[in-house]
Amino acid sequence: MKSKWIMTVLGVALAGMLAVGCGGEKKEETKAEAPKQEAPAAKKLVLGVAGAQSGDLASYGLPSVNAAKLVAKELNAKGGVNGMMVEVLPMDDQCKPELATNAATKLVSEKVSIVIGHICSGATKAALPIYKDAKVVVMSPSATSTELTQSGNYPNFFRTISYDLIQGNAAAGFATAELKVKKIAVIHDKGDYGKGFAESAKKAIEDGKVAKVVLFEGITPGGVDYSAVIQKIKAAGADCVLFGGYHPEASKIVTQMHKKGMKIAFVSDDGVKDDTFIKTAGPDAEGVYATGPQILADNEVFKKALADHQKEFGSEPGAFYSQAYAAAQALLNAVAKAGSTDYDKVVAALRSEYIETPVGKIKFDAKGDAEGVSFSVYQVKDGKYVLVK
Amino acid sequence: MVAANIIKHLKGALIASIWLAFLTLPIMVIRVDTVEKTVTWRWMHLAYMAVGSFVLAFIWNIFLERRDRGQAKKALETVERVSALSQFLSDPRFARPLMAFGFLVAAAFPWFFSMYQTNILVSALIYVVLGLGLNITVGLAGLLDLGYVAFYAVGAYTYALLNYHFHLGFWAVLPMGAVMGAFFGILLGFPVLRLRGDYLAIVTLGFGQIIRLVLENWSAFSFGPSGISNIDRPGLFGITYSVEQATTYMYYIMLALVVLTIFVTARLKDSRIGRAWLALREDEIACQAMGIDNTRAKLMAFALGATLASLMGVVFAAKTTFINPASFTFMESAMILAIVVLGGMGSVLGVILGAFMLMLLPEYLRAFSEYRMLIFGATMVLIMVFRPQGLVRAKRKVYKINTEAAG
Amino acid sequence: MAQNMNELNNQNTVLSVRNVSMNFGGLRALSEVDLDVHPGEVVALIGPNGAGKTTFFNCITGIYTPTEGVVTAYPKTGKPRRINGMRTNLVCELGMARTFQNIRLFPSMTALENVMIGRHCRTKTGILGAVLRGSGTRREEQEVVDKSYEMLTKVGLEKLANEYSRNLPYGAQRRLEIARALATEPFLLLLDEPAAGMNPQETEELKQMVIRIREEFKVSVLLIEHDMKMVMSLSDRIYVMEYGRIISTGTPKEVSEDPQVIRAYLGEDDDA
Amino acid sequence: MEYFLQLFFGGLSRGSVYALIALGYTMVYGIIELINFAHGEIYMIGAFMGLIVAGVLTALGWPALSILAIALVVSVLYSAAYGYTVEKIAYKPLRNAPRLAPLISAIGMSILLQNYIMLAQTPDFLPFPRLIPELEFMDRFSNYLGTSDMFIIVTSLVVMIALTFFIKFTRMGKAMRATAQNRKMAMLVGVNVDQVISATFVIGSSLAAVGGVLIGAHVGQINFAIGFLAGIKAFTAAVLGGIGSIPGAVLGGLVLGWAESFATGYVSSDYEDVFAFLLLVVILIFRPAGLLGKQRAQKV
Repeated sequence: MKSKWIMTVLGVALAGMLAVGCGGEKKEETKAEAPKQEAPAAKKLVLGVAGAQSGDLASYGLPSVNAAKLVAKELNAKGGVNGMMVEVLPMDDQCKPELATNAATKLVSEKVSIVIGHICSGATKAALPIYKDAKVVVMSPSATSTELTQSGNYPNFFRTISYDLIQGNAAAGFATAELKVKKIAVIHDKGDYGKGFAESAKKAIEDGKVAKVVLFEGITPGGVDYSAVIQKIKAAGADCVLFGGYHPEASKIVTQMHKKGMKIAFVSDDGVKDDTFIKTAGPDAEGVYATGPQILADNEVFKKALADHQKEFGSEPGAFYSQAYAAAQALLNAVAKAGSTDYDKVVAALRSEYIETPVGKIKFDAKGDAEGVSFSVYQVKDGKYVLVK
Repeated sequence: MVAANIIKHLKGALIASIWLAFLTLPIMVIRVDTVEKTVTWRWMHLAYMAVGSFVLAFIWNIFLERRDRGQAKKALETVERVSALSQFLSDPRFARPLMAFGFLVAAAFPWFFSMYQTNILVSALIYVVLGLGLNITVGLAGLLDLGYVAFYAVGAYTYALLNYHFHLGFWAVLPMGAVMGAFFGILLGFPVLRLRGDYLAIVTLGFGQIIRLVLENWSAFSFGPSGISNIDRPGLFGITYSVEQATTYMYYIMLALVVLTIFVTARLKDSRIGRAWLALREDEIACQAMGIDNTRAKLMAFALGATLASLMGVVFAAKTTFINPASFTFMESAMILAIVVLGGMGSVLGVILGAFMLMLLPEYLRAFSEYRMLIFGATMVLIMVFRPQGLVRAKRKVYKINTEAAG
Repeated sequence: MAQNMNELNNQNTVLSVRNVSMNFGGLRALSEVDLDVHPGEVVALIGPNGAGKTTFFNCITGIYTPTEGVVTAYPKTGKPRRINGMRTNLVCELGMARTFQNIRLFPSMTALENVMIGRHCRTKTGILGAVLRGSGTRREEQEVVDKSYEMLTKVGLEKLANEYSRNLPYGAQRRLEIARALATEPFLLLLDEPAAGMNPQETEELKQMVIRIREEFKVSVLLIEHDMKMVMSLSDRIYVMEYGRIISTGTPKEVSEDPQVIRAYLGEDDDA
Repeated sequence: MEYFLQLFFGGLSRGSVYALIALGYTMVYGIIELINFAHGEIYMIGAFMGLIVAGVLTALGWPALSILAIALVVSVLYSAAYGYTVEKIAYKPLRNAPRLAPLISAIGMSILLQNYIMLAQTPDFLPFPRLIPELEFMDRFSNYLGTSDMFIIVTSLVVMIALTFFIKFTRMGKAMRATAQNRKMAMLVGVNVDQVISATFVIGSSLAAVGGVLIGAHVGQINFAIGFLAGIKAFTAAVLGGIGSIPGAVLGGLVLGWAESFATGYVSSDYEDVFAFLLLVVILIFRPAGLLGKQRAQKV
């Protein structure tokens, strides 16, 4: 009899969860809002960090949470921004558009006015209309889809990473002009980042008319074996592989190419310019080219950001850490310069005020792309990425 | 005796916690870096794990024993008992006012809660309809469909593409989406309906993947992985409105669609067609031997489920204003299936509860940030273990017989 | 001689089976079976376990397609139809309804609903009709309920109408299967061991029930049964099957005196 | 021809990876008829265990081959323990539940285990040491097959043969077959079904661990999410070959590998999975019980 009751109670509890959950949430919200309404610039400045923080893409989203926390901690130690303590509010979207809209409405409902995110271009595209409507300034460390800034649809959007078109052009230009290769196989991972890069690169190569695209194919990410596509590259007679995607696939392809005795040039994108790539590909990483934002070896902010992460979390930072660090700095600096979180003032500050970041001294152009992020090509030499151009 | 029992459970919990501590030892404690050749030991984690699992195992054992005792008791009784909850819910005296109250709360919701709450509730409502649709295929007709999300994608892309190329509005595409869903349901249904059980499951899974892969790769048609953005929200007599108002509007559209779907499925469940589906689920051979055209019944279930999914796809595209193939992965199909099974196969109320749970739980677990999916997974296991037939058990209609006419 | 008689009776037949064989790979489960059922007749098919009786049922109800031979059904209205290879549901719609040796009810449906399934092929509400539930649908639905309830009354299960069929006692489940088959308005009822697992009293009741049903619904009955007492007193004619062949046919008396049958059964069947 | 052979061996290598995971999968699947989504996760945990052991031993400076051996043993033991525990927690209490209930708790378990590894270890990809040494005589074939490919193919075949013998001739194997055919009947004739199912999970999980370590070493990197795709592919391979059939799992894996490889080589890798699934659909339509599954007549 007892068990019956427990089941019933459980059932009722679950059924009531919605109501209770909503009620509880609501109360918290009003609590959170109340002090803000009384004195708008009183206590804290919330910095939303949205992106994939769980699920299989979590490794691209979690580093930006760490970056934001570190920047916030540093500023708070100096007395905060405009006298407000910075608080980081992570918001998971698993890189899924529908969850991104949930995350965005949640941030908007919490009256957050500055957001770092989202990580994936797709999720960003889904969330931006919501932020735009609520006049929230959004800055992504990693969404590279060209149309996000170039279409002019989202005046509230900024980014600290260069977009597909530039990256693709840079990689294609490097391959044709510097490496002087004639037959290029363009491979991508079917994702919006990788394919966007690959398509831009393909277009640039075709427009350049110096080299030919002999193969354009997508591989299935997460696969254990890419030998078929490698044989195809070989059969096409390519003398260079241009890969759009992330480092796990890149390292598998490079390793397997080398196993098959193929030693042609491998040029890739920012998703591969990551130390994890060198670790996973090991000796096979040697000689691989990757484009990425220029980080001068003597960039003090970069060194400091790296050291802080090592100290705080005891590990090397992950993907897009520098960009996220830069975004956090830029956003908080803009709020400080603007003197408030007023949308127009913050946007104006972002467009006018330079700031030293791990990715260089930057400000933003009218479309939202960072000025001062110069693009370079790196090569792995002795287990390190070294600037070649 | 109670004390002895508690000691027994404590002992059990101790053993379980030692076992779990042993089990999780390497993964919780050791972190290696094979490149730098360093090893980090984190012994504190082990202590947390041991204490945590001790408490959890203790509670687990007690509840499991209760459950089993309850089941054993039930096995002895020939007449099935109905839980107090479902008895309460099925009693028209309580059910009617409760439903009216529920509807009132639902109708007033956006006026009292924030846009975020409304927004996630719209998501949950979309999944209610998806769950009810899949419930027809899996819960009623017993066809395990692991590629259900394909039809969702069909609807979403139908709207997105028609909107992009021909600027067709939401209301114009909604019925077209339904037709497309039914069409694809029948198209994909035909070759696979000969298969049974898990073979059907893997083939539907395959079809689901195929549709997603085609959307991903056929860029000229679907814009590939970068997706389609700036899809129009539903029109409202040409009035422009803010995102917040759009959310409210969307909410009412969804509420209406949910009510419609509940109405349709409830009616179907106790109709000639619904009974045929149920018979099909229970015993295919007997079902056909009793004069039911299995192929027809299966196709109908498949097509109807697909229609609802496709409708929801249209709504989804209009709600998020952006779609790409990443929204239509296998995991999504698995989630919808989980809604159906967790809620209670074949039960409309159960599916609604299941959808609310699985869609709202991750949102309300946001406070746990990185632990939320861990808790979510654990909750799924727990509910299944403690309520294997789902939150609400499906019940068959009790017919009142007009004995005079029959006699 | 017997062959000639059967041919003469053609107009007077509900089911005629000619020369039917069934092979599973190399195994010959049925070979050259001939069998006839006349209107209003109760015909029994007996034989030792594994003789191929249930396979024969499966062959004439469309579950298996016979390797050779012709099965013809003669519905009350309409033309005779060759039914080997026809889909099971169409065979049922034609008017041949069966029960199963190992009861195959729909366990999580109520007894009444089980019978209502039998009405499926005699009704026609579609999805749209079911959703809109217009007056036509409601009338049809009421008719289904009434008719199904009537069938339950015929087999004495009216009190258990709203019980889940999985909760019914064994004997009641067997009777429910018969009610379900009757609901399809058959001209020929195929019963596969209806008395299996019943005690003598239940068997006697079942026998009376079959007799009643035959009178009332004017159906013919083809019956597989092991209970010799029941077979002998109920059947008009008996076919005896062994190793997939018909080894004897005739009235109960003729069959029980056939030396071949005695040999086949000697010591093999306790009921004999 | 050269190109064809390259694709053939590429497919063989890829297929044998699928086969190795599918072997464990088909065992569990054959006996409890559960699409065990957590199997991929056990494979992933096996890989992590291998990595941890290898990491510790590398830090201590052991030679590569002995590391491989010890990593395999420890990983097998631990994964078996995980498999056993998962069964006890998520499936055993659901033995008499509706058929789909364990499927959902399997999905829940899969989410739980993934996030557990992600939180306890890292969300990032980790390099997996190349534990399989390059054998010199394999250099000649490097265009077709590497040493690690060879290793995996041989392991799959050895495991397949060993399992077949185990199932055919040992007492436990016979009990497993009995349980797979009819659990109630097996119980009636005195088979301890609980024990048999536990044993199945232990063996299946051990095989997953072998796969995890070898494939981890072959591919060179792992993270917490690798189990999902592996699980789907293994499931596909197991069904393609015929549920519960041990040689079928290997054949199914190979056919899947070849289908993908040739589709990539002659059509486009954009659609390799599409071809793989289309092949699956076509095969199941013509042979509804898989390639080597028993085509049973319906029992009525």
